[in-house]
Amino acid sequence: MIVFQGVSKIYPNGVKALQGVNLHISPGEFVFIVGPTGAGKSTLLRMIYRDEVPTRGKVFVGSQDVTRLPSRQIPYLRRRIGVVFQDFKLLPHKTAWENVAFALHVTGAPEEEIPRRVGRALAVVGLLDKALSFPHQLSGGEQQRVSIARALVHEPPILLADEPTGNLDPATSWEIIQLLAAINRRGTTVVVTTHNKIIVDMLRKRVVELSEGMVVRDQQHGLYAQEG
Amino acid sequence: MIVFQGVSKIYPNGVKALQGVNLHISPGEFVFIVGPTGAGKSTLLRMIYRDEVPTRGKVFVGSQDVTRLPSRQIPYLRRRIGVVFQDFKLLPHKTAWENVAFALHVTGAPEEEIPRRVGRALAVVGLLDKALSFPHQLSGGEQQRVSIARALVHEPPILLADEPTGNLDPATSWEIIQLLAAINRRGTTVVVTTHNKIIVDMLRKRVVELSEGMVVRDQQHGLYAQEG
Amino acid sequence: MRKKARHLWRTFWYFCQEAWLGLLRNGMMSVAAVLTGMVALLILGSSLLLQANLAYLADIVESQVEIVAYLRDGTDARERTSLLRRVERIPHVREVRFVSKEVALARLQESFKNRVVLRDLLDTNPLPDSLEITVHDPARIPEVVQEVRRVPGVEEVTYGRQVIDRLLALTRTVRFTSALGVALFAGVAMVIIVNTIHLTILARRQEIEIMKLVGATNWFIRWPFLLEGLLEGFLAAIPVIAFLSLAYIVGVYRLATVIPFLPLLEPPAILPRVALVLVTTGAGMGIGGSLISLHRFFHPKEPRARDPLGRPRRKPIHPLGRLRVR
Amino acid sequence: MRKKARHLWRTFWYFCQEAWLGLLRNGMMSVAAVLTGMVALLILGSSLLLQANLAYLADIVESQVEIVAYLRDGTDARERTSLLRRVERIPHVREVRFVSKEVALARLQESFKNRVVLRDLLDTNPLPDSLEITVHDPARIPEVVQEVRRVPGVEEVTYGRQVIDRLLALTRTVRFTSALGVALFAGVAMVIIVNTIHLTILARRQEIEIMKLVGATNWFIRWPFLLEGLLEGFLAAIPVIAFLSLAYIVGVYRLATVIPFLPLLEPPAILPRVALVLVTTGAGMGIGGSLISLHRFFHPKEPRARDPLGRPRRKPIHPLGRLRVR
Ligand SMILES: Nc1ncnc2c1ncn2[C@@H]1O[C@H](COP(=O)(O)OP(=O)(O)OP(=O)(O)O)[C@@H](O)[C@H]1O
Ligand SMILES: Nc1ncnc2c1ncn2[C@@H]1O[C@H](COP(=O)(O)OP(=O)(O)OP(=O)(O)O)[C@@H](O)[C@H]1O
Ligand SMILES: [Mg+2]
Ligand SMILES: [Mg+2]
Repeated sequence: MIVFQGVSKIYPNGVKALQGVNLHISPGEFVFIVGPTGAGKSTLLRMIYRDEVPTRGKVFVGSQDVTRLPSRQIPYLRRRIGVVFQDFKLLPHKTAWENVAFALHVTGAPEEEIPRRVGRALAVVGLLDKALSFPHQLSGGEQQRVSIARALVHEPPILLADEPTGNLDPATSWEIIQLLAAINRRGTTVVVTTHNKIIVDMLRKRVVELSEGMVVRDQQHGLYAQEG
Repeated sequence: MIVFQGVSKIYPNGVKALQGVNLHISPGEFVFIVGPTGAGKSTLLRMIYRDEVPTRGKVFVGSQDVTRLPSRQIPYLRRRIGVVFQDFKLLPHKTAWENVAFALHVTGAPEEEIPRRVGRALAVVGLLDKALSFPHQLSGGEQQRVSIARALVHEPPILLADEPTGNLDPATSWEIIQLLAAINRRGTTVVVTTHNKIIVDMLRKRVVELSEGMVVRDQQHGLYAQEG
Repeated sequence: MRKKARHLWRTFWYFCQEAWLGLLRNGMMSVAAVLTGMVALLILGSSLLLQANLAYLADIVESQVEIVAYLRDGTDARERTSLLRRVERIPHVREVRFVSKEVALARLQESFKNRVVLRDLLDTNPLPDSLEITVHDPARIPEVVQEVRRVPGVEEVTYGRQVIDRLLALTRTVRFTSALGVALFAGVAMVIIVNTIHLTILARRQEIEIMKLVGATNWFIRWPFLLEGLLEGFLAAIPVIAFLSLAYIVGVYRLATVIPFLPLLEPPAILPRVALVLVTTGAGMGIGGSLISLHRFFHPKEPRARDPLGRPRRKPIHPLGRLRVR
Repeated sequence: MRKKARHLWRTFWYFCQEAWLGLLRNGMMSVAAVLTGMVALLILGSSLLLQANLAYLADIVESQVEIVAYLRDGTDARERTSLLRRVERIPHVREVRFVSKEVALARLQESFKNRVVLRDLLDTNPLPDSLEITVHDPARIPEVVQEVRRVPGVEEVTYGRQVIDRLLALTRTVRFTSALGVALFAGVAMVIIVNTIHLTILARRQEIEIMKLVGATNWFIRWPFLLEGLLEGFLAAIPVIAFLSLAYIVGVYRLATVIPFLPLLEPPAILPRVALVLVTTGAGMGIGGSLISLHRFFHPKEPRARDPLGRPRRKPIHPLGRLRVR
């Protein structure tokens, strides 16, 4: 469960990125966040994994108010939230397997559990056969799958994706969104920001539209743009 | 005039980015380069402004073989080619005006000519009224216009754009492409790589499709994907 | 429990490897940090050795401070006795000992051990008879000296105060100038370490960003850098300790043969202490440098919100690339 | 033409501003570079002064090398004449001069000017009569000395060779140890400068990338960094020159009053030369550091195409962020 209660964010330079946002995302939902550039979509996601704190308002993840989280607790919050980026953020010298395992190593997961968990995450994204490839040996879509596997390896209840298809061609984009939908069907809450009209219009999931930091539309089975 | 003669590019890691590409772009043309990720689109553009040299083959810009260009000459080649990037590449501490003027300063343009030339470039992109704004005070589309103005300030005969709309919403993307088309109508050769199906299909300009480093389609008034 | 220990050990081992890699990656810069650190520690170590010995010398001299009254040549036994009585009656005097010229020569001979045989060199004994006077309170020495001077038959009076004062002044000078040198070079070494670590952090920026994103704790991220600084500190301290120990042992041996009566601290009495100080200082420099660097990286200064011309400006990307993920 | 000059001047001014900004941006690191550079130049400068004076001393001594034969006490005038004849007949001897004990004393008195009056101190003249013998070829001195020793009436023979040899050996030692010190600290200073400039380059990476993209020439991009290094070199050299000049002038003055017959180079004769060497070395260190740094940045090493396990790997992003635009 993700809840925004009257959240505003004013950056130190005076930019009002979010203004009085109220939002309730239930466990297991699939939500698109859309809106023009600078509408505050990325800012909204960053609040969830505590990369930014709101200037006003509260953000709950589960029953926890993340705006009040002591900074020592942030890593544990992040292990419950998988994040996928537009630019993949893979380490170029590590294989797909190592890139996923890295997320477990650095959180101090027990060594003997790692192979099983990495294997499962790669299986979910359908990349077990490319486990030993380096990023440059993978197509853009495959690289994005690796980064999704990494986001999933802690088996988080929540998956956030900030423009995961911005650098991909239409076919590959579609493939990635299908994957996110499949992950969602297994019970994971998925929040995706995107500019990709075609995809939003095809999927007809819940759409939250931001404009100048405000929620201007929150629609079940919505389209990229307001109908009519 | 841009000519590729049997150009192949194999990166030091063995990746074959381009294979036997032949291409002829006449002065004043507008060309879309499309293709899946990793097809070699960016590599192709980089050859034109000599950021990469082909492993085999020749690349002509005007009547000059840029693969044979001594490195002292590269800056002068680049002053004849404007380049626009997906991520704008603007300096955050400089105003729109200063960002454009910077390109003249660092190429040693005569001080007294700079205001006139910067003014003209900003006028072309329709941003004279925002000349004193900093990048963060501009929308994504406006920032991309500044970077186009900077690419135009040397009044180059050629303008290259590598996914100039990748981070923009559909409305803004359309606006940028319209601008590029307008610049093209004034006589500048424009080459644009993109994944944006909607835009390519609307404009119906020449489309060159790459796949695995090879030109698989070169079509006047083409669509994003092969018809039929 | 055993599993937990193995896990901790593996993690520690991972940190060490990362630290070592960081050190190698920065190559020349690490060498510069270690070399400058060595200069700082070398100054610190030699000054500590010098100071300790000067203090030891001053101590010994002070404990032995006594007034020596040289007697006029040819004083006979009776004169001598009355003289002794008179001196003994002077206030504050604790003890008076008579040292005949023969005893004085024998003592001098003893201090040369057998390297020089004085009797072969000297036909006559040039030393005078003397009285050695101790007092209850060293502060009273000047008064007593005044009195002793007035006793007939006393030719000259000396006492060790000046020597001590000069020794103490010398110790102060050594301490001051060396502190200056140590501070200078330790400062430079720290600055270099700060920047070495900074370069390591920059080189791993991407990795660190991902680590933070996937939920690694801050300390997990920091440890390798702290160890890298620590390692540089140790690498500076160890050769300095080895060099100074050797030099001190050889030096003490040589000096003892040349100036036999100079009291010097035995190597085992001073070297372990100096080594400890050097290792601690080296480690402190290293860890301090790392901490400063880590602090600068994890808590970059908020840039001014306006540019030099007073126009508002965007929160800039930190010039050395701060992480966007906090 | 005038316009062109103004344009050049503006460009140069722009470079200087950028260099200065770079220096400030790196704050502590620049200070470290300058301080270490100062240590290197201080060692270099003092060693140059010492060497020049030792060489000067050796020169003077060498030009004056002559054999002095001290005569047995109480040689009378006739013996003296025959003695002189005999010595004159020894091969290679050019000239023989007789110096009476009175003349010797007068000469000694003269070297003290009027600060010490020898006649007041000495009851008798302790100096012997002597012969001063010059030879045609300094290399023959040992042979001649052998011969002179055999002449009856000659008590002792000395000559300056040993002094010169010792002076030259000393000069060599000074040169060697100081070269070591200079090399060490200049090396460290260079490494720090390399990395200071590197940090500046990194901080401006974005700007440099754009400059290259819009067609700035490489030299236009490089100049500010070269100037930054040069500035660091100058900032190290200038205080060292000031300090050494002052110290030398005062030192020469003091030494001249204490050891009046010691030949020392006059400050105006040596200081300009040393200052020139120091400025050149400082500038060299600075520019050298910048060039290395620029070279590393503009021509990053091609990474190995395979990773440690022999698997092919992607051309990695240079750890310190190489530019993609060439
Ligand atoms: N760290 C920051 N400091 C200051 N202002 C910021 C910062 N990050 C974002 N902003 C500003 O806040 C506003 C919202 O930014 P945000 O990145 O959330 O928009 P977005 O909807 O994700 O846009 P896009 O579609 O371009 O990614 C913008 O005006 C942006 O310039
Ligand atoms: N500097 C490089 N070193 C090694 N391989 C590279 C380099 N740059 C690109 N490649 C590889 O060359 C191939 C073509 O890359 P290029 O960037 O030209 O593709 P693209 O068509 O622009 O893809 P995208 O749509 O994702 O931008 C890819 O497989 C890529 O991994
Ligand atoms: Mg965004
Ligand atoms: Mg590309």
